[in-house]
Amino acid sequence: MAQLTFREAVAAALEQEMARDESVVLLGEDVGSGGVFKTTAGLKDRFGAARVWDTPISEQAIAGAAMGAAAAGLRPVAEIMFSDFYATCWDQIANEIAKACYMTGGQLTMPLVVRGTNGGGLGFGAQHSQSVENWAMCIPGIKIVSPSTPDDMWGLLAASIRDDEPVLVFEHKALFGTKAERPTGDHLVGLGEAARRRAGDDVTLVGLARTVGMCEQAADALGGDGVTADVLDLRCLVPLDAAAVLASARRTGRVVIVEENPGQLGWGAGVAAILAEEAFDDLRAPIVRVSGGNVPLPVAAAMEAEVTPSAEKVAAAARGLLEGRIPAATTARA
Amino acid sequence: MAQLTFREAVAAALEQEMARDESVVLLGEDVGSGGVFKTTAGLKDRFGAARVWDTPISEQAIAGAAMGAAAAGLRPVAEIMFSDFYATCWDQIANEIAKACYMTGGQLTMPLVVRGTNGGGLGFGAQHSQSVENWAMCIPGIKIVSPSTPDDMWGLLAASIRDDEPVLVFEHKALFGTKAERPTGDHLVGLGEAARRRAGDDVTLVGLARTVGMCEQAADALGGDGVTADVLDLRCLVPLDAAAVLASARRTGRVVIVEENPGQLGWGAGVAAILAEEAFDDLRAPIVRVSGGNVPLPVAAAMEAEVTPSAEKVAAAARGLLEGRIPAATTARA
Amino acid sequence: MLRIRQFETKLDVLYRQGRVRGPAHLGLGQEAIAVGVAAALGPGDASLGTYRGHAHALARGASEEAVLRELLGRVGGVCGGKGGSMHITSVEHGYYGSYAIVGGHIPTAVGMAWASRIRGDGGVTACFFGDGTTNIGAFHEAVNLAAVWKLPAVFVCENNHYMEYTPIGDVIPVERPAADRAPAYGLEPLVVDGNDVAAVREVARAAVERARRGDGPTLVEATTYRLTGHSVADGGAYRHPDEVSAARARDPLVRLATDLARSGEMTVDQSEALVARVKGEMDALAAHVLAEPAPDAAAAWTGMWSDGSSTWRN
Amino acid sequence: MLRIRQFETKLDVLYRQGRVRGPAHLGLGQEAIAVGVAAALGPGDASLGTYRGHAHALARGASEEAVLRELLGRVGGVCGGKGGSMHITSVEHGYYGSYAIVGGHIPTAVGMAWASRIRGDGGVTACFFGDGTTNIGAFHEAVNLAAVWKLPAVFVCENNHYMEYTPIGDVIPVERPAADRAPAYGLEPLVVDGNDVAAVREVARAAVERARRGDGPTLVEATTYRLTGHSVADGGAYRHPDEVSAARARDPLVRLATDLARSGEMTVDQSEALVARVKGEMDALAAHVLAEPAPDAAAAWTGMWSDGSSTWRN
Ligand SMILES: Cc1ncc(C[n+]2csc(CCOP(=O)(O)OP(=O)(O)O)c2C)c(N)n1
Ligand SMILES: Cc1ncc(C[n+]2csc(CCOP(=O)(O)OP(=O)(O)O)c2C)c(N)n1
Ligand SMILES: [Mg+2]
Ligand SMILES: [Mg+2]
Repeated sequence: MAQLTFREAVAAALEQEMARDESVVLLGEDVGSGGVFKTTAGLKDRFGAARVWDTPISEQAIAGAAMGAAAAGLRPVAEIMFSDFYATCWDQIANEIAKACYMTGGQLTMPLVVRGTNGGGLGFGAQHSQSVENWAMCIPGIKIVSPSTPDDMWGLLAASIRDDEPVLVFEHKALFGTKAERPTGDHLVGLGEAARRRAGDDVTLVGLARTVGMCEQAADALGGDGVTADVLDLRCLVPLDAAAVLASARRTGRVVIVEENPGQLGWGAGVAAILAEEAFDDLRAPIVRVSGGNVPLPVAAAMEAEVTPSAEKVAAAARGLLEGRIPAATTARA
Repeated sequence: MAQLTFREAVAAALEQEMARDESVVLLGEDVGSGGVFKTTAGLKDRFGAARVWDTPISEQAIAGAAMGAAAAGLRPVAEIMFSDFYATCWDQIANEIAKACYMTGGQLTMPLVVRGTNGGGLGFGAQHSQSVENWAMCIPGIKIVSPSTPDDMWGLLAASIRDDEPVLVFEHKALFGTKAERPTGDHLVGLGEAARRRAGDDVTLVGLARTVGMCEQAADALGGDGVTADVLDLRCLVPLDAAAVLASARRTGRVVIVEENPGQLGWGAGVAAILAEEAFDDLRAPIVRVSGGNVPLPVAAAMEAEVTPSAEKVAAAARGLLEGRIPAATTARA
Repeated sequence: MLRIRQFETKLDVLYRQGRVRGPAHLGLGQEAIAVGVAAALGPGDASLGTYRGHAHALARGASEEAVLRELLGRVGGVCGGKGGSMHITSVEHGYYGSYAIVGGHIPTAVGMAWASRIRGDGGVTACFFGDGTTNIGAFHEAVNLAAVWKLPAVFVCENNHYMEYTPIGDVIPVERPAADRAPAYGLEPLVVDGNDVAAVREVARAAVERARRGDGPTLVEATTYRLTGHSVADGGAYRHPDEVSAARARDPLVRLATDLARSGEMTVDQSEALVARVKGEMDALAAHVLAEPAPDAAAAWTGMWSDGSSTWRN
Repeated sequence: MLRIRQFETKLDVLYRQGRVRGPAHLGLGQEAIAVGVAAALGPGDASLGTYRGHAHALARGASEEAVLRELLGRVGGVCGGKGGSMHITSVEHGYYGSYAIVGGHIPTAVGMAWASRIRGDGGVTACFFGDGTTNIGAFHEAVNLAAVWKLPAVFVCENNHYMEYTPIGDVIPVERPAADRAPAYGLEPLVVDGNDVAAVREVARAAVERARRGDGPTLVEATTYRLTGHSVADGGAYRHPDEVSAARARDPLVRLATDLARSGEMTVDQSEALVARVKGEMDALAAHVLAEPAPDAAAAWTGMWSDGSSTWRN
């Protein structure tokens, strides 16, 4: 079977959609030469300079150009090299793109994608390692996609490009090397549907992007104890498949949410708040989060690991819940 | 008794601290002439142009200049006219200021304040009405102050200036006209302590800035039903007085959190997640949030009110909890 | 130009009567720029403006009634009551919106011009902004990108000499906020009297032609003066009365009326009658709109997405 | 200059051995700029650099050992293991940090210069950045503000002709990334051969003096070339070999050695011996540091606040 990496999945999705729809155009720093992460490799060769645009280092202009092109009816895909840099064009994303359709009474629409690499684990430090899905979730009017597998990376990115709304797609740096079977033919995964990665009855583990793998490993470890875990991969935060999380939580009565962004206000808090309001009567134990630490990210390996979720931390939190004791401080608390 | 408006409290705090410590300097657009909201009125006259600096429209330079001056040991207070505009300098705030102390191993410190007007209710529209405390809470390394009374506006802003860490101070536009007795002499309110605005046993209402008044009104309305509500004004999100919220929640068993920022991922979710993890066993009912709607803010009066928390919505949510039914959809759900 | 003047003059009155919610920024005295540039644009061209954008919308042909409904919070507003004064938009007339964050819309305008270049549709995008806006990073990035990519864009700096209450000279290190920055983007410095509608039109035509030819963007600095405060809430007391009266003497409408009288195209009596007639029309329009109901509050929950819905979760 | 060269050459080897975590950006070939400017700064002056900042830290006197400990993830790193290559900082030597977001540090540098002006302490702040950085908004806002306020700042653009893999000419609409933008801020265009350490020092001295006198900022464009890839992970294959070998011929260290030989200050043999000695010192330093333990993982929970703590709630 042909294999495909997460990295190649990005290019595959872009290629598929560019071939399908000539209104899809790319822009970003060094995208023409394939980009720093090689996620746009080969696209300029195949589609030419009129479809793949190298930009200056001007994130506000990049995001804004995507906005304008979308307003004009194209389907631009803007690359912002690291999602940390969304901060340099947050006005365009949060104040302009997210609000344009609403505040013009529907006169403008924003069929665009902004892609950025996200997350830690590689020692890139405080300004190049953040998981910033939480920033995006603070802003109504943008969809949020954060895939965990090569297959989803392809299918969800393709669907994001076809979507008529602005979508932020997070590409986790630490997943680029992961491999899976290569989908055949056109590939598409609809937005807003969580995926069940493991089926179980005793505890629900909710993950996103890199933390899904941690949940799966934790589920496997718990399996050794005779405990079965339901592992949900949210895949999108907006639209959020709250129904899937609620249904699983009602069934298992116990939930561990695993988020890489800081627990101080991470997407996991948003999910926990929904559960605490809507599934309260069916919960048998506190809702626990294993979160990124509430500090900037350090570079030294052991320090970075210390403030990052892991399969071990997830398994420990789940065991605590199952044993009926409030688990020892999770990273979210510190 | 001399009265003081919330607006005057800002100037009073600035004046007090500037008089006390000559390393306190102000910068921002039109701050010299008192600013668009008249919150810096009189300061340039009193302290001169070497302490009060009018800037070009350059939010990145304003926030960055504050950072550099703080690194050099001054105590700059930067005004960003509307907190919505934090987006235009989010890189300076979230990636530089918040991380400088940590990532340099403590070599740099950031004793600075960034002030901005926040919140809706005045028909300022989608780009001038947001409550963005949630943006800030996503970022470890900055303190977050959002006062609800003139007295606190003064005391907390003064304490923020004396604080050795970077503090974002939110000044709610709709509160500028509110009045209270003028504190006498030097005034200071320590960061990180919630204030109990009403004492009660049946339900806990948690508010911040403008929503505190809503909670108080709701408590008064509930009082008519013979129900007593504990009203907590968080005043700060970082440092968060989680202990006060937990203690009250454990006592009443019922919590309504009232946040103006969008419920999709508001600070209320952060508080709810803490309660759901740490006070679960003592809760008698779901944790309910009354939140800003998950849409950009519209201008027309009735529409803006529709997507904004209110005393009536808070009272209705609390009644729902007390009657043992899950309350009808709160704004957070929509 | 006269209609715009009378529209905004009426709006000022309505604001003082407490009929307008939120801020409103008038462009009284600056109308010749909006009108002159609009005259150079074709139906396939786009324009974008700021919170001071009523004139820009109306000059492109936006419905006075739909705009006024928006401003007065009545049903049928051009943005459905969601935008208000600072976000007036009329895409059907090529006006792609008013934006309230200084400089935030310039990159968007560049994106529209980029789309025209990609499609080869011959469209040109004009973008208006103030003198104070030339200090913000988004301006720099946007104009620079348009220059690097040689996009069909016309950037129009309305230099009214004030950034809110601050004289522009206090916050720029050069004489001319836009023209002195043009060479940084490989562009020619270009200044036009923004109170002379014919001159603006000529400069704009040349810029639009250049853009359409594929020769890239132009940055125009149009000098003018706002006759009122920064917003309707501002009396403008920080300006010397002499400065204001000198500016009144250069009022673009006075100038046009004088020119027309001189050339014999319209006598002073005729123009006075015209003013009175348009004023009457604006009074009637306002009365009509004020009698209309407010939009339905529940509409606030619609229209975040392009299909009209706003749900974010199931 | 030689020490910096050998330090980074050794670092390159260590990276290839898998000893360096995360990215590292070498400035091989660009050292004369860091060294020349540092020579013009006094102990009360500040400087700030980028992710390509090892040279800038070392040129100010930062401890080679403390920097190497940081780079190799050993205890006693100059940033306690929290910063890494892209955030090397040594405040005790006046080096206020390396910043990894393009342009993000220029406003900070302006703030430091502003503090000097407020205090009247005579301090000057130098800020380094690349050619590609002149396209970002933060550059524009920061240099502009420094010019408006006449701050004691020296902005040094290290024009190595590449923005990552893209030749700078492809992404600017002017010839010279910094010099051609200087007039937009009322500043003189100023270009210096950044591979000539003496020339850089002279230009920097003049700029520092001007700043100290209260005559405001200077924007210097120092032309150079990076002899390696953008980061240690990049082979730089997008550059023509002829271009690289031409640049090697202009290597600032070669040039300095030649000049010293020519003036009789140091023979070729002497300089070769010196290179060998310093190389040996770097090898020894690396061996010493590599034998040290990693910092304690729990230290990750400290130091977010200035008192050393990191708590955000009770
Ligand atoms: C990023 C940002 N900063 C500040 C403001 C507040 N503000 C609104 S208008 C204005 C002055 C703009 O001056 P100028 O560009 O000259 O335009 P004018 O109002 O004169 O038309 C300011 C500072 C804003 N809307 N956006
Ligand atoms: C805001 C931002 N955008 C993009 C990047 C990724 N990036 C790192 S270095 C670099 C090129 C910078 O080029 P230049 O300014 O010429 O400096 P040089 O690397 O040549 O020293 C880019 C695009 C970044 N770090 N920050
Ligand atoms: Mg102006
Ligand atoms: Mg470069």
